[in-house]
Amino acid sequence: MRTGSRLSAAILALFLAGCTGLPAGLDPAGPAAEMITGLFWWFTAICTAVWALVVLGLGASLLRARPADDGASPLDRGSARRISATRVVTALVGATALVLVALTISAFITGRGLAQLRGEQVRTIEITGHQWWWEVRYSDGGPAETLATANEIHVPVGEAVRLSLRSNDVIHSFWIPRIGGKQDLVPGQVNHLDFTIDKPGIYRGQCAEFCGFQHAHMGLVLVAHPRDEFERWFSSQLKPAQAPRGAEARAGQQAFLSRSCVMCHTVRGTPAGGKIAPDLTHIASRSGVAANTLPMTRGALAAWIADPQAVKPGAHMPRTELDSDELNSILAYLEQLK
Amino acid sequence: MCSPCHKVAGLVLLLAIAGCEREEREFQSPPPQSGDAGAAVLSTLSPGSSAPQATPSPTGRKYNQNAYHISEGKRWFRWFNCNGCHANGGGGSGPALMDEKWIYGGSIEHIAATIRQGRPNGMPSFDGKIPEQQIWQLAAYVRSMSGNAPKPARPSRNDALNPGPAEQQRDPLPTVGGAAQGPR
Amino acid sequence: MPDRPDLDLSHLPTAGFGSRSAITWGTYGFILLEATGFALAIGAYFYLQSRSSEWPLGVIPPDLEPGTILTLAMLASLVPNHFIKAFARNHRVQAVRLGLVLMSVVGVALLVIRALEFAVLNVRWDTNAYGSIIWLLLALHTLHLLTDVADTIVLTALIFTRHGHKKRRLGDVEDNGVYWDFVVWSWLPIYAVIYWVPRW
Amino acid sequence: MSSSDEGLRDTGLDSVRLHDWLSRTWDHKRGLVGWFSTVDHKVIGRRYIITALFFLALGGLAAAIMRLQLARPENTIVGPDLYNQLFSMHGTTMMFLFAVPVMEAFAIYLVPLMVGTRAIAFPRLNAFSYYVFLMGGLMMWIAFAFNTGAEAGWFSYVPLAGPEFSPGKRTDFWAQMITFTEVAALSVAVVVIVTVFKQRAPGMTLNRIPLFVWSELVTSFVVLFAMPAVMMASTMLILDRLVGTHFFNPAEGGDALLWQHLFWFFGHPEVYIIFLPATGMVSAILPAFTRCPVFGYTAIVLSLIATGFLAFGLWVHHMFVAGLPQLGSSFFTASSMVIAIPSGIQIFCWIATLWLGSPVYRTPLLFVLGFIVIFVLGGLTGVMAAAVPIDAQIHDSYFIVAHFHYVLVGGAVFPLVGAIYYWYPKATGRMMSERLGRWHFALAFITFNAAFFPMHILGLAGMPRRVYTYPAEAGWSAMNLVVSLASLAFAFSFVLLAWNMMRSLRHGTPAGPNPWTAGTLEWATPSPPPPYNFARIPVIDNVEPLWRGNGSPAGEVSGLRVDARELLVTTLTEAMPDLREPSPADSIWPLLAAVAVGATFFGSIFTPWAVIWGLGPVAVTLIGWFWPKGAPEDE
Repeated sequence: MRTGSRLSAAILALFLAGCTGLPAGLDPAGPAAEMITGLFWWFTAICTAVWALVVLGLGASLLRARPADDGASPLDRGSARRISATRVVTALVGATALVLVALTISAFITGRGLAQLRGEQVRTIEITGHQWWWEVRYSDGGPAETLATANEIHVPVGEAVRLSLRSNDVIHSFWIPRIGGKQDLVPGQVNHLDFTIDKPGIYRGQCAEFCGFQHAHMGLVLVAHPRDEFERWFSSQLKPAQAPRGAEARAGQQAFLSRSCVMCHTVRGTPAGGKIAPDLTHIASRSGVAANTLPMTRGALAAWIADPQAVKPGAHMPRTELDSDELNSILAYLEQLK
Repeated sequence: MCSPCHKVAGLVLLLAIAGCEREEREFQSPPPQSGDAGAAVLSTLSPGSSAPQATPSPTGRKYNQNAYHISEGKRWFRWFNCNGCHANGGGGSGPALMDEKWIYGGSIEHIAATIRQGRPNGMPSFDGKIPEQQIWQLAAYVRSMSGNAPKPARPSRNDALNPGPAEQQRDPLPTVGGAAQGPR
Repeated sequence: MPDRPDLDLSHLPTAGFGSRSAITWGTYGFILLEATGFALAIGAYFYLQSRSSEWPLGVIPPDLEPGTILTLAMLASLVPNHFIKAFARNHRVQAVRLGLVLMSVVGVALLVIRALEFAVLNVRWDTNAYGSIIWLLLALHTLHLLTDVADTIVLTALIFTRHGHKKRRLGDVEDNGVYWDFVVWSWLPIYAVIYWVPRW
Repeated sequence: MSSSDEGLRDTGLDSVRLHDWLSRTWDHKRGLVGWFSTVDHKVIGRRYIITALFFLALGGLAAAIMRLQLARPENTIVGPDLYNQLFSMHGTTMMFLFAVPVMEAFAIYLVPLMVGTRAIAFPRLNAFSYYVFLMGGLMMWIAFAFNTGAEAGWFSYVPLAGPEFSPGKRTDFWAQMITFTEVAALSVAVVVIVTVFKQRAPGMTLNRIPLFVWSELVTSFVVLFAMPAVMMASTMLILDRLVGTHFFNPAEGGDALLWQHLFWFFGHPEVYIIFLPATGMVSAILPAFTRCPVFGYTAIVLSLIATGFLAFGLWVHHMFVAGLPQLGSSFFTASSMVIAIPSGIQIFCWIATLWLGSPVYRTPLLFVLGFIVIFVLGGLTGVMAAAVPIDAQIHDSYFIVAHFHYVLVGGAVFPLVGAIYYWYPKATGRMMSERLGRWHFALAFITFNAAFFPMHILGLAGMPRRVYTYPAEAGWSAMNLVVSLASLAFAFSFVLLAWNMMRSLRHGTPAGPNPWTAGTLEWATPSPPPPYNFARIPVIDNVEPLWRGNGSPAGEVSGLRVDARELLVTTLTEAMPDLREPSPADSIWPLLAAVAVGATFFGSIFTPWAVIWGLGPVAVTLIGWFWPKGAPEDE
């Protein structure tokens, strides 16, 4: 099983030569993804072998030497060899069944293994899917320790994490290939996804279930930190937003609170408390804007705020009629929201 | 060809055009044209039938006919907590929106103006807070609450607790009071 | 110019009853697919029930009287229906005519009772999912009831014309009777689901 | 009832007079009314095939535009609104307006010929089904032209397709198109079943039924049990949208997954509704080009039946990541694995046939060989997808797009194209160009793999389905460009097919009744077949009746009427002659009934009252349809 997997891994790697290493789905970052990847290679090895054998058999049947046509009726053709053909076909069907049994059992074993991975001491993170962004809430530690952010999940390395997945509108699907499988977010029910991450790093994913106009731009990022770094991140995120420093940023805060922004967004520590769009309290600490459609740079942020519909047509963030001073001041303000 | 054929062909064409107008998903409104919104913006702040007649504007017509705009309006209505005062259109501290009475005019231009400018006795002004396109979408939705939008364009029920029949199921009510009827 | 062995079939009859006839198999085919539809609707009912903590959702179950009367009347109609099928097979045209008139009247009466049933469901289709599914079940069956009653009435008219004596028309009478049996028997599980499941 | 003396019989008529009489009785009238009144299964079947191929072209066009858009990252050829409509129209068209109808169309055309009867059972119902199908398909594409195309995918998951998130009438048109095509498909299923059950030529016992006919029979049963599920689902959807029911509204006791259960209870068998007839085509083509009966007839028949049953036990594998209980998923993993066995049996039997026979490499056989290579790969990735842990990774990614295109294009379209090359001479009397056919095959085989194999890797690299664009940083750009170029070339291969079909209509070499010296009954009659199919109904004693010594069936029937449409009805299992039943004459009423039904369905997109208003016209047209007109067939 192992050798076969390695062999087919090598074959597939050849296919991918020229690309930047293995595809994300086959580059596991934790035990769950590792088990899935192992099963994937095992299945791939077996299936590749089966396919090759079938094609070889097909080729052999076409190319085999045939006796000259004896002029007999086609109805009698090959009747002499039919018995041996019956034996071969029966044996092949039996072999197929055995292979399938083996594959089914290995799928069950992996499934059971995945279920056992779930640690007892887990950190639960609530993920709510919205058209077209991800709401992320940490509420394990009671009201004082509750944290809301968006489109970016931070977890400590080596700690069991359980996502509880809900949807606020339509069905979405949570998928970060390198941490393992996906799970749908279905309105009216709560689904769960368990995983642990081994290596610190940044893992990208995006919504996998068609959810409307901006299904293509519903990205999310998972950041795995060492434990202490995570704690630092967490406590800094718990703080309310910084007060604006400098005249421009202060003007920006005023503009933020008097224009459309305030209708939907929350900035903790200010009167802005909209609940229908991402929490912006620490937006400048995040790595992307517009559900990771654009990188977090001043230019990208400006493009997004000035004309969201050009970046994500159909998204629910409207274009606001800001003049350039307002826009610049709002940018200055948001950039301070680390 | 016979004249009934022409009529049928004309009807089909009309249906088709109505279909196009109804189904367009216009994410980005073109910059507002002068005179479009202007006529209604200047309507009076006082209730009564003395309100100036709003000229039916192409903008109003466009929003009024379009299923996507109306459904977006329904979304803003919920998100911006219009329900707080106009509970599901049935009224509370603010007036009911699903009946035929319009204090400040029932045309889409009037409703847009009401949202934009606010009205005495509690209706705040959302000018600058709600962008122009969203105001029109809200206004189109508010009209659809009393059935004043083409039936196929009116929203159906939400995936939520539903207090009563959806906008699509309501019978159109005439607009009474305020200014005369806006474009249908 | 038969140059091959010849199978002379000129003696074969031109119409047959039951499974000998192609039309009956067509009827069976439609019964099968409609029964599947009923089964799926009932499955959807139980699925929705399983997803809800209370059932029926905040309303009282439908009143029993009209539905039960209809059920009994439908079961009773199986008797004349059975005799009509037998008369058709035996080519007793007068008896078939009388029977079909009776079945048409019964059918119309049943439709009237069915209308009353809708009135006592005690829930609207747009109240909640429970209301939606029982309206769907009842409407689905009503569609079949209506179809077969209309079919019976047309057939009654037809059988009083000169076509009434043709063996093929009597075959149609038999197929209509088979379909009526289906309409009655398929009602029983739906009746149980609409009226008795919410009372458990 | 013993012999009746009514009517003129064929006994003793010479072949010229026999042809005259039968033509007069069975041919349809000229002129527009005649054109719309015909119930000839060959005419209807031809229309069905051409219409389905027309929809194939439209669906392919939609795919081509999508691939143009995806050729480069952050492309702006089409926006999300149009892209969503395009992929919804593509999937819907390919499944509902192309694949299922074309497979049924082949049954309509071929099954009566292959079982040796003069007409299909319930020919008016058959004609009706065509018009309903045509109206449903045209309705959806005309709606699309007016910016009202389906936008929630061919699967239309709620709540996205529900009243709140899909405003306007787009999804209503989709849901009602489903009703149209399902009415058509269910009608055809009944028609095919009864034709096979009751109209087989004398001697065609169950174990002499051609495998293609078996496959269409099993398919028809699968249709009977599967299609009601999607009709139920689409009815619920349209009720939710139109009259405010709550089937899928969790806040009022409904459930979003109810849609998925109902849809996939249909949706998975749907795959087999498309695939089983294709296997029948393979089993029909192979003997003709290996000069050897298909190896393992009984095993293949049992495999078809087993597949038909198992098809209903797999639907949950489309919902492995929807959050269902673990235990249920395990069952569906096992059943999804098990269904590989009957497919495997068929593959092995076909390879054994090739091994036993002497292959003649003509275009139809090339497509069958291409089918085996491609389909086995698609089947094996299906086995991978059946494992819950693997599915959790590849579900809704491009890996799945690759998988089902391998299964559906490789498993159904390749045999279908082979079948077109194979039966084209029968339907038109002329051969298609072999040279062009070989070019077509080479191009299609290479570009298909080039277009769809890289999608496996794209999926593993994290590219989800149904995205209208993707960022350049994702690293998917190069492979998407390859996919786009190859898929455009693949689309071009169908232009070759169309060109070949059109050109051969005039310039093809005349075919004669049996150009491939094949063994089944459709080749026992001239090409194209006369309106009455067979001058005399054959009697058979073999599964390949034309492969007896002199190349003709064992015997023939006499004593049937020639002055009225009369069919020979035989018994279910043994196919013993039993009745001489009349077959309905041409009639305009099926068209009128279809128009009435279509208007009702169309109206109910806008108002539930349309159902009530429609009852009258529908009833009138149905009475017109069934009321005897005094024709000899009515007596």
